Amino acid sequence: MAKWGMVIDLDKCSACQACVVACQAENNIPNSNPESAAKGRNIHWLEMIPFIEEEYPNTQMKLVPRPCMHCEHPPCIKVCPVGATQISSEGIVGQINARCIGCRYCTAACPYTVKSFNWFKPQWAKGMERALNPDVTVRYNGVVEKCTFCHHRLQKAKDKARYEGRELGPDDYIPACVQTCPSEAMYFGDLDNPKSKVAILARSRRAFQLLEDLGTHPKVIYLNEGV
Amino acid sequence: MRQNLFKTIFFTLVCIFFIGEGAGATEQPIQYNHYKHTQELELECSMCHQGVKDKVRATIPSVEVCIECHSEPVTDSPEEEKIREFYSKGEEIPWQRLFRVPEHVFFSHRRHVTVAGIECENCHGDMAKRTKPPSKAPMKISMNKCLACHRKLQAKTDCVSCHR
Amino acid sequence: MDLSKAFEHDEKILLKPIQEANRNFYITVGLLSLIVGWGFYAYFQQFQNGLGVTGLNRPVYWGFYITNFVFFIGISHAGTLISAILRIAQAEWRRAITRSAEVITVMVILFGVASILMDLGRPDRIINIIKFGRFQSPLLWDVTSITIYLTGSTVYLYLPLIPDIAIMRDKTKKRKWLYTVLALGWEGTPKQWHRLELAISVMAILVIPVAVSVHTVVSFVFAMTVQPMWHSAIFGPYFVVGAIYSGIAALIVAMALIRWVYKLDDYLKDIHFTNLGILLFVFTLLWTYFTFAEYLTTFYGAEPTHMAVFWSKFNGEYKYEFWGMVVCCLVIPGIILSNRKLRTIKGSVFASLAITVGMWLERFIIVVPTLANPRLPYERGVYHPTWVELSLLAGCFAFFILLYVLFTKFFPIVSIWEIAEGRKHAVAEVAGRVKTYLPDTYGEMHGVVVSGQEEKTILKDIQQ
Amino acid sequence: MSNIRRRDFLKILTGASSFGLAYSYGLFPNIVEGKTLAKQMADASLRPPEEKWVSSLCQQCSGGCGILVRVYGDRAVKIDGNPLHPINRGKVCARGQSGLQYLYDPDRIKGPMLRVGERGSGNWKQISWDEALVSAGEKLKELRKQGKPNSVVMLTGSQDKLAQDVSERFMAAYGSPNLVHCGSDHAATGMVPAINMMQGWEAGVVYDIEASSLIVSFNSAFLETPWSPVQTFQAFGKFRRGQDDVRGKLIQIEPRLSVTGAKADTWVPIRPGTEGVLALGIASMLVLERNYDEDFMANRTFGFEDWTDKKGVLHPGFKTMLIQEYPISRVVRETGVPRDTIISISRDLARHQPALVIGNDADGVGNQGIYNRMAIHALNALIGSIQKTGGVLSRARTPDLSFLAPFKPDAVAAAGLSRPRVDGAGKDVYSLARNVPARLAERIQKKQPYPVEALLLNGANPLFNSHDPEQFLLAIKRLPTIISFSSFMDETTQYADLILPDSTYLEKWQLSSAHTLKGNPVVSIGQPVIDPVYDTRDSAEVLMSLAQTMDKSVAGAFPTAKSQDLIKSSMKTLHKAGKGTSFGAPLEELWTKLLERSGWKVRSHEQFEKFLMDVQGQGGWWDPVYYQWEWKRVLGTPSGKFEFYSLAASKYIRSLKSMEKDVFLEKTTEMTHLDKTDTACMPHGDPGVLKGNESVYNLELNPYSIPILSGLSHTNQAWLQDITGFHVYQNWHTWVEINPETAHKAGVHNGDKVWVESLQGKIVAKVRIYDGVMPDVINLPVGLGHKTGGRWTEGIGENVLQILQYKKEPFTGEIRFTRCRARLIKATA
Repeated sequence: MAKWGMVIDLDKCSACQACVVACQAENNIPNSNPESAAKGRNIHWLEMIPFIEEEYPNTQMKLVPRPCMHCEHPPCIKVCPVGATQISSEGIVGQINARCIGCRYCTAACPYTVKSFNWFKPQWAKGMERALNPDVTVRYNGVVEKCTFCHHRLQKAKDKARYEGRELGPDDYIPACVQTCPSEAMYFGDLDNPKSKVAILARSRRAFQLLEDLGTHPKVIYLNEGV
Repeated sequence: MRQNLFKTIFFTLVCIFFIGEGAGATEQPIQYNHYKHTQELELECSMCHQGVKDKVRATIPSVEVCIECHSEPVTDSPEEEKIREFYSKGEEIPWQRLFRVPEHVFFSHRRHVTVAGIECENCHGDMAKRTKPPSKAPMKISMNKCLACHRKLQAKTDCVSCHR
Repeated sequence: MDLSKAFEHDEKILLKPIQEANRNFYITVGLLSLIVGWGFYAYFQQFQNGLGVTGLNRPVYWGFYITNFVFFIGISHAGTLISAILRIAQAEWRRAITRSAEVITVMVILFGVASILMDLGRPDRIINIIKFGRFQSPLLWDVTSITIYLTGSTVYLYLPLIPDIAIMRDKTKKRKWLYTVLALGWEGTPKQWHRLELAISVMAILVIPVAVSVHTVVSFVFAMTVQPMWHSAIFGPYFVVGAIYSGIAALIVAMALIRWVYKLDDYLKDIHFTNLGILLFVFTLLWTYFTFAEYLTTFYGAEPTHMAVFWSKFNGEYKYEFWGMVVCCLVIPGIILSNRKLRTIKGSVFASLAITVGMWLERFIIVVPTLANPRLPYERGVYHPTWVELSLLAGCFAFFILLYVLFTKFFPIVSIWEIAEGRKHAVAEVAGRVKTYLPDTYGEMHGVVVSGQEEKTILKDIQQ
Repeated sequence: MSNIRRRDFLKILTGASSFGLAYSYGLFPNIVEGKTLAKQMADASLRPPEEKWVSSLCQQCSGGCGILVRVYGDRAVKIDGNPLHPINRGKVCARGQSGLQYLYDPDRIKGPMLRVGERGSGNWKQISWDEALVSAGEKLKELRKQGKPNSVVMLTGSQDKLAQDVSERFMAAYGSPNLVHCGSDHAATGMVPAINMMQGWEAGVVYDIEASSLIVSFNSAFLETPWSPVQTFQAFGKFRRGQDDVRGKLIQIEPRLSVTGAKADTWVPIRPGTEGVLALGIASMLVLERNYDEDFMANRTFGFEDWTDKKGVLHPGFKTMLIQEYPISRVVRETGVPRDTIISISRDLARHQPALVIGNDADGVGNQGIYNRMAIHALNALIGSIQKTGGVLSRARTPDLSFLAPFKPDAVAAAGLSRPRVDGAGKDVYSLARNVPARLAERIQKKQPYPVEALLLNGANPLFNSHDPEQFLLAIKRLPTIISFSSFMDETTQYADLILPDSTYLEKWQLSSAHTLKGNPVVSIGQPVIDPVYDTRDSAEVLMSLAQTMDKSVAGAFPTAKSQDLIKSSMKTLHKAGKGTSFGAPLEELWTKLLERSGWKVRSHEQFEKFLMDVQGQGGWWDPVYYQWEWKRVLGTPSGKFEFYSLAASKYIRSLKSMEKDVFLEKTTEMTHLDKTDTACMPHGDPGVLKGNESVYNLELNPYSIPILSGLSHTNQAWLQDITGFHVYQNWHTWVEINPETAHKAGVHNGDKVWVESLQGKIVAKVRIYDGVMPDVINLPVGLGHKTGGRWTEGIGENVLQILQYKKEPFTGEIRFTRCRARLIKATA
């Protein structure tokens, strides 16, 4: 069984945020506005996070694109009282927002703060709903949502592959962020297949994970900057 | 006195229940006879529901599909005439959908019908044998039913396999 | 014959609040209802528009509601636990206070549960907890545990009420049908008494582990995550101690109010306040010990993510709340309760009020700063409650007080039969019990029978 | 009794059922699941709509990326890159992704509109296209009849090649010389004039980032405001990890730690505006340590060593100047960069080959003048990176794309065209300039050289981005006619009399000509992806239909009014050129070069129809063959060499009248050993303007473009507004980046609102304490502060350009905004 994972090469990443916008466009994430932004309520499944280290003049800024880590041991899943967030046998941590009761325990338990909550009913300005992706649900008021590695693409890819009577190829399924990444800093694939590009890169000595010591075993692996 | 109160409440609830149910009944624009088409004429389901085998969605036939056979009267049923009426007006027949999975469910017909070889009856009940359009889906589709079958056939039961 | 007169007197005094209602009562109820109504309006706003009307945000996903939840569940330990412990310990001074304590428990749990409901983004889907409940989630432990506790406490409140309800059925004219139904055909036969006492003692024993579990489980909601300053092993006992601490404080305040409003000075005496005051002081020290242990561990470990939370409490965004908590929970009660001269009714009520506020702040300080300082970099410390949250806080408190007030109008807030029982049997029983504590007396050793009168004298000597 | 009971019963029944109904009919609209949207999608599922991917062209900036748009029924639902396109190879940047928000923007102008009431009052009447075209046509015809077609001025902004060419042809046929390109005053040309001075090549250069092993970037946020974002990012990825065993090293020299700085290996903070001095300091180190490319100096450069002109006057060489004027001590003092850093950068440049020195980007707020840029570019020559793989490559010529045969203007037009331009470009002091939009306001007001009667706004918005919007407003307020083609109610369009809204790029045909970072020419075709969302029309087609209503000679210039036809004929011209191929078709570079050298024309497609089909379907044409050593083309200077001493500049200065010359030289920086005329022809440190009382205005203001919004013609896109200042957690508002030390001195805290005041004015900004800025310098982002234009841009932030100082560039008369002195005042309430 495949274990889907992502490798992000920070050395190649130019922090252009194409992935961030691609994610918004692909997954029907509602627009933010000045009010929601001021209150810290913007929804981003994928965000560019600045880690600023050291003081002037030795300032170092590390810019890290941060999707859901799709942990192998996700802290969010253990705490959900209704099973609205679960990990699939292929390692994708999904959010079933039709079942979610909006208690926000998972958001509070996630050490990476990747989950978002719909504080209001998501709104689209008149006419803008035409840009909605027909493959992805529009969420409701009061539920939690999160990065799903664009698993609707997996559903479609698998459907197509099965129908055509073949195995899922390595390029059949990639999330929107990886597809758009201009500097090709993001890789996506099967971590369980030792020959896959991601698996090879994940063994690199530059590889690290966010908050590794928590034992969450993220399936998003970063490659550090530098030689 | 108190007994009456309980009776009232009970009655009200029953009323609401039925009103609610009544609203769900669907009236089709044409009294389509599935039995005649599928059993007597032995037509394939996919002849009209053209997506069944190779598309994600089965699709409800458009008027062009009907008119292929019914451009000239085949029977003396007054219902048949309606097809040509719609066609001549250039309108689609306003069929009402009975089977509907919620928006957050990904369901592919080709995967179930072609790849897994599931019979139509498993989900659609005796639809093919109905002589009149039913007012409700002959079989209710629920997640439990999906799961029961998936477990039986040892198919995936991951939430994200179907939910999007 | 003295006794029966005393009984009559007791009944007259204790039933008075039920039979009479003056203008002040209606004003109070009216005012409280207004606040409650406002609270309902606020909730309606939230229900209709979504949780966005609150000040919550990302990453501070939990705020006032969860604070209130923890706080109210904490207060609920006032009643059942204390009364059960006192009952089991056969502390005779309990008789006048158990009822008021148990009522607090039942009423306040309702608001604990309500706070959780208010916090839900989709309250209409609450049934999912039953349909799809997963026992892996600490939140479901909470649901289970609180439900059991609520049921247990209600039964535990109801059982000792039965004889009193029977008295009201027999003595009052108002709402006779209600009391008839509720009295469950109580006749006061020895068999019934025997069964009642058995039931009460069984419940008293059962309820203690449930009560402890409830707050332990509440703490688990936080401790089971890996978040800085939540992921702590002592959170269970820490929360239980805090709960009892705030519970006793709430009880003292409630008792003082009852005593003042219904003029029950003869029933709720100084000794009750003194005893509870001493108990409160013990818990002040216990709470301080736990708090110290908790913060020292964090400080000494000095993990950066933990320290971010630590400093935001000590010296950052939440310093006023933190130091307010220290003043309210440690300094004020410490000074007042450790000093015999200050440990008067007024003093202990003041200390209790401070503790109530302080413990609310403590809950806030546990919930919010951790969320406001996540492990990954974020814009930090931005949580300001809106009018909706404040209204709902006020509404909850008002509703709680309202229910409490109404309870006192329907049922005697001091147990009539327990007082009577105390008058009838307790003195002798205690004397007998005390005797068993002592080394065998000369008389017994030598087969001399001590008369009842002599026994009393001995007892007096001992007491002095 | 029974009566009462019945009534009770009815009451309860009505009450309960009405609640039930109310609930289901949406008394609680927000708790009932997103019905309308869900329904929209479900309805489509009865018979799911056709789904297809349509290739088109991204026009969010001028980078020229090819896109594929997912079209679901009649809706465009996703934009992705066209994998065959040689510029972006299947990738798109954030701006490109956000194109759908541009297309479906609810605040677009939804149909032609006629002003009713006062100018600028915002009262409009919706009219039909027929009425609108008649109304516009009448006015233009009238002016032509009066014999003053030259009184019509058209301002163009960032447009695709098709629209631009149609505009030019229209103006020529109509008879007005006044087609003024004014994308924005500051974003004009970047490095081009400097490179033109030194290399004599106008088409500009590209930086071969991907093959380079060291990049030294001078205040050039090339990862944020690049020339062509996607290919720059792609090249950056390859620069870092794409080469065998080499990891490209990036040194970023800039006053603020930008995103590029954050991605760099070394960030060198420098005093704003002194980049040129540092570049010369590094150059002088290279010279002193003899680390420069001696071969290249000897064979391909002019003015490195001292030289004597025809008259026998001795001129100092670049080498002499460096040693005399830029000793390291001076450089350290002026730039604030430590001595060791300067030495190590110069040795890095010598050690790493190929290396690349990048100057200011095209869309910066222009901290640097032409001399600084020349100084920076001179480094490329010193290390021999001119026209070298991994160095600076000049853009190859794009073949002729003209779509229509040349035409002959009639008498009226010829007379009009012979008049001088309103902005005076191409004459006198502005002889080297093509457009001088900065002079428009003044000249229109003074009615020089003749009064302007009509203004056509075709993609330009001078009321937002010119250096003095107030003057501009005064100038245009009294104009008799203003016609706007804008699709948005921007600041200038507000004052129009007639709006003929343009379609967005996803709704019309376009053509773009761009270059890869290896210098190959690329021509992309954009086709309409969906029918226009609103009642808008392609402005090129509108111009053509306007032309057709006029005199025969004007109408004759446009035999068609369809953009698609023009593209077809344009492709025919391209096909005739017999070079290159459609995207995706293989072409062997070496073999082709061999054939071409022996005079063959290598056509990938013999048949035009097949060519057209492929080019349209795949998204465009390109020529993968690049000739690297065409020195004649690359070095088009009078000397035919790379000029450290610009002979063109010298010629220009000599051509000036003595008064003008004095004025010109007065602005030139004073040097100790160098004569002023010589200085004006050579790269040197140009500190720029820095006015203001130092004791009052105690801070230096360093403006920069917001990466995500730079190059956008329109900023009403919530997705982009949302991620503007992510490095300081700020969006939807103008922020000011302050060093913690400075903030402490000024007594301001994170999130405070402050006034930032300069001599020019003041704006409100939110304080963001940031360790990536020098003490006593504050950074202000440019790009926000629109007054109109839609809900996600109107009143969001402040227009920082308002408080900046500006300077006219020598030679071209361009306006460039510069840093200035400023101070912070706490805003109370």
